[in-house]
Amino acid sequence: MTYIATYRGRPTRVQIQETEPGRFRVLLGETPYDVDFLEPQRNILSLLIDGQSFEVDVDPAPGADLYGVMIKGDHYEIEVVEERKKKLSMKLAAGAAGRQDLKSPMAGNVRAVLVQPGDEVKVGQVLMILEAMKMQNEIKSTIHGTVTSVSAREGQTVAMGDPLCVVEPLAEEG
Amino acid sequence: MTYIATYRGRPTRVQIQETEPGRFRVLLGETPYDVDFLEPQRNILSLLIDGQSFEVDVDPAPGADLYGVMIKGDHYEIEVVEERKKKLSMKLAAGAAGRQDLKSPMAGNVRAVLVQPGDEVKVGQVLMILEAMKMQNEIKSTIHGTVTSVSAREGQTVAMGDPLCVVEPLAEEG
Amino acid sequence: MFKKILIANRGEIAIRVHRACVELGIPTVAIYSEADRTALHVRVCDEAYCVGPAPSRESYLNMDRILEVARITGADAVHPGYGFLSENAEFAERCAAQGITFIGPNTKAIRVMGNKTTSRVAAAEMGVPLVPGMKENLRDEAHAMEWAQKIGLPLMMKAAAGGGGKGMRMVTRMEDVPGAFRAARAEALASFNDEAVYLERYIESPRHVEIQVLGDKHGNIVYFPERECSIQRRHQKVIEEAPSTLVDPEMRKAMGEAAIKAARSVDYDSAGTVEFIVSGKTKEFFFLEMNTRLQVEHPITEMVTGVDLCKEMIKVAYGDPLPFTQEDIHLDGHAIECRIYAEDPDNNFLPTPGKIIGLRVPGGPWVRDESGMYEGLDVPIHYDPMLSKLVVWGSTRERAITRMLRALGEYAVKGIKTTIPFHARVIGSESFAEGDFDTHYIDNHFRPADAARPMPHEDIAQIAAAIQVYRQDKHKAQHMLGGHPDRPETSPWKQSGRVQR
Amino acid sequence: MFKKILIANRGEIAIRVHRACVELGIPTVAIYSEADRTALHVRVCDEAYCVGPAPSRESYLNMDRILEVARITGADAVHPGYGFLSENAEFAERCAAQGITFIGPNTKAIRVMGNKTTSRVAAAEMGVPLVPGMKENLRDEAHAMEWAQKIGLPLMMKAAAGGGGKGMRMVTRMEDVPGAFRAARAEALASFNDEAVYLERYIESPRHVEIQVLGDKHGNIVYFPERECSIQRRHQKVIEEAPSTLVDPEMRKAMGEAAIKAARSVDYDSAGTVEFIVSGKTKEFFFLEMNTRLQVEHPITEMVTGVDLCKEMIKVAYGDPLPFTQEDIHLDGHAIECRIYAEDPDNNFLPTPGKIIGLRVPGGPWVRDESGMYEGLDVPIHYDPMLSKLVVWGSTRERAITRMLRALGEYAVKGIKTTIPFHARVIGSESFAEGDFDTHYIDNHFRPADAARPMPHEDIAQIAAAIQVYRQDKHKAQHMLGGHPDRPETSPWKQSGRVQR
Repeated sequence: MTYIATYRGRPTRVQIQETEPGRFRVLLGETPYDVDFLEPQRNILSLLIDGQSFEVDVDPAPGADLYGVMIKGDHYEIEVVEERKKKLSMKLAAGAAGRQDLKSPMAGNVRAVLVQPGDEVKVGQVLMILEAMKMQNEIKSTIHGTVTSVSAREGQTVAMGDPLCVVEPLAEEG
Repeated sequence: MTYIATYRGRPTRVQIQETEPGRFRVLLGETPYDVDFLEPQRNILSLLIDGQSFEVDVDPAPGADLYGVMIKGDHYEIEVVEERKKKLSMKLAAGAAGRQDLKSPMAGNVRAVLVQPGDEVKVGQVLMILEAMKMQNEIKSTIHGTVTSVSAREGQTVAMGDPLCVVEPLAEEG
Repeated sequence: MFKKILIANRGEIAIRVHRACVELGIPTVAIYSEADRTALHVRVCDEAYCVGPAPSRESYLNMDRILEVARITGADAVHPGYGFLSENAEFAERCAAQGITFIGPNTKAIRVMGNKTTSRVAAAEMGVPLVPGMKENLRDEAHAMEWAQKIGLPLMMKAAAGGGGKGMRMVTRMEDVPGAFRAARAEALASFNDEAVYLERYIESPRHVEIQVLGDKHGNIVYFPERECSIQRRHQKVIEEAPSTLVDPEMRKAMGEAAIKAARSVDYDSAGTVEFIVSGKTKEFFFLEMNTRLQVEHPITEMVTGVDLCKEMIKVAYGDPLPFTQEDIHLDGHAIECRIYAEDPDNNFLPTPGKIIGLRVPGGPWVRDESGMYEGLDVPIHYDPMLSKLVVWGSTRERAITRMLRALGEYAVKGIKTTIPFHARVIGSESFAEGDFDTHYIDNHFRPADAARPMPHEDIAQIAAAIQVYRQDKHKAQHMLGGHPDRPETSPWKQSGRVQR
Repeated sequence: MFKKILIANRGEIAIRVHRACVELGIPTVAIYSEADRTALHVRVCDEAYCVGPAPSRESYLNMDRILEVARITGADAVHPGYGFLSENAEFAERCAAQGITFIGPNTKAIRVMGNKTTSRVAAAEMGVPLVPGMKENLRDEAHAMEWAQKIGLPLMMKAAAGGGGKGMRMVTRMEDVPGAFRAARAEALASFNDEAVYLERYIESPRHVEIQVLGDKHGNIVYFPERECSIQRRHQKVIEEAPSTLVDPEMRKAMGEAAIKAARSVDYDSAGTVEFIVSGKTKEFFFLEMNTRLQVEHPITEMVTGVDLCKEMIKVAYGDPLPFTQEDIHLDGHAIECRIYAEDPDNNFLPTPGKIIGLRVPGGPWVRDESGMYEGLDVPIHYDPMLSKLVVWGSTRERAITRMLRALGEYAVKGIKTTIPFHARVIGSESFAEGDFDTHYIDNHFRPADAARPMPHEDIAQIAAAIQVYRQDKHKAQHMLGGHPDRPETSPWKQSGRVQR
């Protein structure tokens, strides 16, 4: 099977072949790896590669192709998609380039909604305030654009990943 | 639903009614209990009964109606069977009273088999020796009887619960 | 000794108090909010009662209900932990009126030390040095300008009822004084329902150093070696250590004796902490405030002295005299504590409530985990995000640092992000090893931009994630065809089948 | 310091050594048998190599393969832990020949102390008291009778190469001497491939007390406060504590100095333990043997002295001089260790290999868990059943006892039975609290019949089991009808669905 693994925006082709149970031959880009693979606890993996032992936590994000991977305390966000699907999704994404589809970065309460559809917002402008665990957290725009829709309501409880609002880039920046 | 819970050979009738999610009305013999029930980790239960908090581990034995229950460090072996089924199984058991159907009490290797079909054995006589974790363990007969079949072979690896041999009681003891 | 103790708190401190009670042979009563039925303290205490809905005001601050539970259960003492009702004089009085011992100091001490202005007056009267500033509250903008010129720049505008960095404003230019006055006042009103603010000198290279004290009901008070609490983020302590790299034996003795003076000013008769601000430049120390409760970071003092503060606090509340004198308290080695929060350090420390689906805690020599976590816990959104305190001891500071790094590396919390990797970066940094820092250290050294730092194992991460996807795809395909996974023993389907039969 | 250390062991001691290496900044290489691919040490070490099939002889004792791994990985030192190759002089020599440091004493020390007869001669020459007995091996039955009459009853017949209670026979009547000689000889041959046995006086109310020593390559040797190891079952230590309730400061000094004499007899230059048998009646102590390795129970000595023995052992092996002298070693408080085995205490201590499906380890103040366990581990049938060592410290023995009881109560291992409840019964007993016991204590006080003791919560146990069955029955019914469980968040089906999507 061939996948595209994307880390920090850089996609890499990953070919995987299971040579015997628990043993994998992996081609990451051009580099070959022989992997002795074990999952002793769910989503806690033990990989032996050329004698090197790695304990790897893999957290699949619900409803996405994203994986939060933890190795020796460092955190990596990796997207893994089958090569054929990836090609398809890249075409789709091209149509909506630059559009900012804001989702809640955490579970919490919507304390304040500071914009409404039609508003022009600047980079760094606070769009809404979420509260969780006694902390208030500002949700800011990362682009200069126009608010086209607002899904969050004040007082509402949101889960991580819930849609908050959409900002379309202004023409001069698209 | 009504069950028969058996502890140390003493059966007790247990009636269970779920009054709301997580709340149970239990009649144990003649004694009523209101139980606030939660299973925060699989088979680790939190019970609140009249304000008293109990953390209870429940280990279902594979392939049996037996439950190993741990409360504050003490271990209880409880058999739970639906009332109707229990009546049935008691009738069946009556036919084979006294028969000793020896099963392996642990995973291990059969180091020595000291009896063969037809042998007469005394109470406490060593029937076979199992080895695990560098320890040798003697399997003894709990009755005076005749060996009718031997399933274990020397050198064999057995799992917990695997049959070892069967001893039928001698007539004068039946 | 007490017959039964009600623990009026949640999280790790409820567990800490429960453990002390178990070791003393005292049964415990837990209280919990509707959001906390799954919390560990509910499971481990001997009894547990729900005291109201999720918001603290209706549950953990609900005095009527808590006192009713104490009455029903026959608890003869209440341990308030920290936060919630721990520094509430009214609650302490209501306990007393009901014949229940409040495990904390006398109510006068709570009242006087609970207010920054009255506490400063009390400390000053005993000759404890204060930061140059005023001992009254500001009346208006003109009054603020007058005092600003008297004390001199830089200045700090502070809320009298404050705490946790709220209602504080630094002022470096005279023309900013009126605006800072208005802003601090508004924030103080909103945060504490009390608009009183005052001015004092701003200390350069400030370090936050505090002294643990312990008094009994017979007039004995002792102090313990200092705790260094300068490693803060948003004015919240993040890492604490004992002793401080700044303090030598003479200074330790001087600070300890000053702390005892402050404690004596209110006849202190429990565990408490006198906080000082120390100039990293001049080593002068000044009284900041006194916390009339068991402090979050008390374990590091326990580790360097061998004294179980939580247990001793319960015993003195019962009326026992202190079992040791000042001469018996010795400083041995070095201890560090990391506060582990449910926050994403690579995403501006956003809170990360959610379910803990995997947990492996560090162990081995001189590692102490003070935690309210367990595998399966759903961390609620309603309360403080602190999950646990990781504490280590070492014979030297250097050994404590390497041990903390080792323990952080072993700590695996799955399902939610935590500040564990952030701690590893701070504790592992050269600047921390040098021990030369002040309260601005985190802001100056650890910018959010560090989230983009290069990572050493991106190849392994990509391989691991891709193999997981491959195995799932294969499993799904086999499942559809009615086949079996290749490694049945590691499949969750199989496992749940085994357990549930 | 060493560049890379190969850890030639498994289980908790491999983890202990790895932790010391991490704190010293030394990368580690694990070895494992085919049965141990899932073991924790394989996962946490920096590198890991399979050295053969499950049987120890073909893997953990496979010198060729282990030395090959050392060569391939460039390890410049090997830590053998305890057991396996830790007291194998041939292995130490082969390491040296390959230019690799064996982290242990010189090979002469291993050889001399590895044999009971030569070790007794060495100790006696230095003036260390021996149990009245013979310094040679028995030739035949007549020789045995002759010596039996010379020493007097009661007697102990022992294997020269023995250990762990194998090849030992107590003799209380002269006519039993020939039979005991034949039996002990046969057992010695079978167990150690060496039929040499000898006779000595049997000590009444015997206590097993041992002294930890630590030497460097520069002629310095220090001793540590004693460990009391009398709580044994089948001649295997079960519970250890430091200090001993029998030993006072003078006796401690006398035993320590005797231990140093024994160590000096072989120019001891590592961590080691001198074991004494002490008469509970007369307080006389006699040299038993010297173990030339890091001992299982070393953590209790660490807890009462603050010295990291595992780390110091590595440093002296590298050639560092001891960083402290005898005067720097102080006894502070009390420590207890419980060895937790995969055995069923209510079923004649039968081994219980199997999968650990749930784990919650104790935490909080002064609790130390030295474990090779994790949730999901399949405990193999091939090796020693020790799962972990639970260690606590307290300022007094009484506090250490209450703390151990608390910690045992928190320790939850699911899926396999362990000796945790047995430890709770022993530690919680009045006879243990009195501290007046000998090596027969467990046999005399804790009969298997105690398994039938009354249990306080049989009603709760029946209710809990019945509700679980009720919920499963209901779940099954709903599942068949296509419905959903009533509490989806606690259902394993839902959970595996969530994680796997």
